[in-house]
Amino acid sequence: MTWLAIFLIVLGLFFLVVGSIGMLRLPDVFSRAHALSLTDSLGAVLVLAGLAVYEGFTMNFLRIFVVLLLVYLLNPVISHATIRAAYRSGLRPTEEEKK
Amino acid sequence: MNTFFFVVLTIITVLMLVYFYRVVRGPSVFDRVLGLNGISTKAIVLLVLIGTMFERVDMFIDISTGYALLNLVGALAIAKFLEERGASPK
Amino acid sequence: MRIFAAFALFILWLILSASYNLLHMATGAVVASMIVWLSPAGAPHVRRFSWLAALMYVPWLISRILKSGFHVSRLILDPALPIAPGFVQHKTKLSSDGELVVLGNSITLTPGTITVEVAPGELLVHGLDAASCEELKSGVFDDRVGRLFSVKEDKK
Amino acid sequence: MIIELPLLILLVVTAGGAIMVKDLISAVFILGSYSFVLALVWALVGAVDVAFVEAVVGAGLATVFFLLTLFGTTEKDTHIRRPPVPWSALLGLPVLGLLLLYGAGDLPAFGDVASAASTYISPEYLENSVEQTRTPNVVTAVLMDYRSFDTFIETIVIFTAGIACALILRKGGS
Repeated sequence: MTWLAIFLIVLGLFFLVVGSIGMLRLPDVFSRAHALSLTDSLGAVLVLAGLAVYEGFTMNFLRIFVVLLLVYLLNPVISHATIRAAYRSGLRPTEEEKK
Repeated sequence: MNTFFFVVLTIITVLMLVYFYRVVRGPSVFDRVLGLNGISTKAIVLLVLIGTMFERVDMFIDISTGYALLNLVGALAIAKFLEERGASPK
Repeated sequence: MRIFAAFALFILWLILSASYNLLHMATGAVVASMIVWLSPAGAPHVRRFSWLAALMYVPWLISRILKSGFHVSRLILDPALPIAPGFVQHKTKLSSDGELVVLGNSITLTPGTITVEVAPGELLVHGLDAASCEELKSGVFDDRVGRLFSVKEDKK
Repeated sequence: MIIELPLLILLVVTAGGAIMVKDLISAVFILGSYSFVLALVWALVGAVDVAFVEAVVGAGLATVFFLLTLFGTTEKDTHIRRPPVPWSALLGLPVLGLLLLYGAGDLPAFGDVASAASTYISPEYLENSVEQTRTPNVVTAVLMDYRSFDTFIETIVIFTAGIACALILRKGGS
């Protein structure tokens, strides 16, 4: 059980690191939102799942699961709202936008 | 196991620094908002992690849930304002 | 349906509250029924909801997210950064609010695609590269979400 | 404590960034991230209720209010024109900091059993609070019973601030 938890957390950390690298490398707001989506929907959720598995199948497992579900349901709404605001206020993806 | 958790905590904190760089340097306002969202997601994860380290998850879960919900409200409010306002006042 | 909603809220209360004596549980029951009583009746946007399809949908979505997650990771870690971001106009036959919410959320959750604008029957999606949008264009998402709310399959 | 070190470094970096940055909008967002880190530090030292308030007020409400204020002002003052730092401040502030650090050396360590607070007051609260106040949570008992007037007046202050915000932000004003 502990090894499964460690595996999940390390996998989540991999996605968190990749998401951060993407945040630095990608050229514009719209692409960076993809990096954030990678961080949210895979990195954070996998780390939370690992912690839940580490807790074992007790009440705490369910509690962490509720937080996981919240992250899963709410973060797409947040990134959609941000990107829509960016789109509506006239921002467009440009290749030559400076890093 | 606690050492492992400590290593994970340190790594996530360093990653927060990356997002912080995006908040400081982001060319547009929306880059800053994205960076702030990344930091808040990591804060939620870190809270649960700290709770697991202290073996008091039930206490920290409440803050974590509150964080997640408030983060939604705050981010939606910011997005609405920026949408009404238009592009960044530069 | 409303009794079911109240029961679900009560279960959530039980999970989140740490104590199980009579006073706290009674408070939870009262609060849950108050919330259901005060909120407007029903969810008019959801015509029918199939639990079996939902049970099938979640693992499918997770596998999809993992697959495109590795794809996007490869794109980001590639030294040449071979991305080709662009907007895709996505026509869909789903039109009710509930379906659009699930579809838009699933698209945003999948790394590589983000919903930008939503209108009934039409979504504006930003994709990181062509391969990410491939899946969306084939219409698998629409079929799955449509099955979730038991929309009769129209012929394409 | 080594476990808090990464978060404390991040805290100092964010706090410094919020002061140093020129653009006011980024200052607001940096302050928001500072609040997140500060709440994590509070949670790490065990003050869960303070962490909760910091999360609600600092990271959620304050960011939105700051943004509202910023959008209510003209665009001209989004850039700060800061005068050069006077020499007296450059000399005086490090001396003050050293004095404070010297004074902090006399404080009891975190969780010290022999310190004055844990010899006299804490056992009294911990042992008798249930009989005296009938409240299961000790922190709640201290806040709501032993220091109830303090809490009451704090509530008045917060209520007044809320009314002021509602008056300022109402539609059709100005």
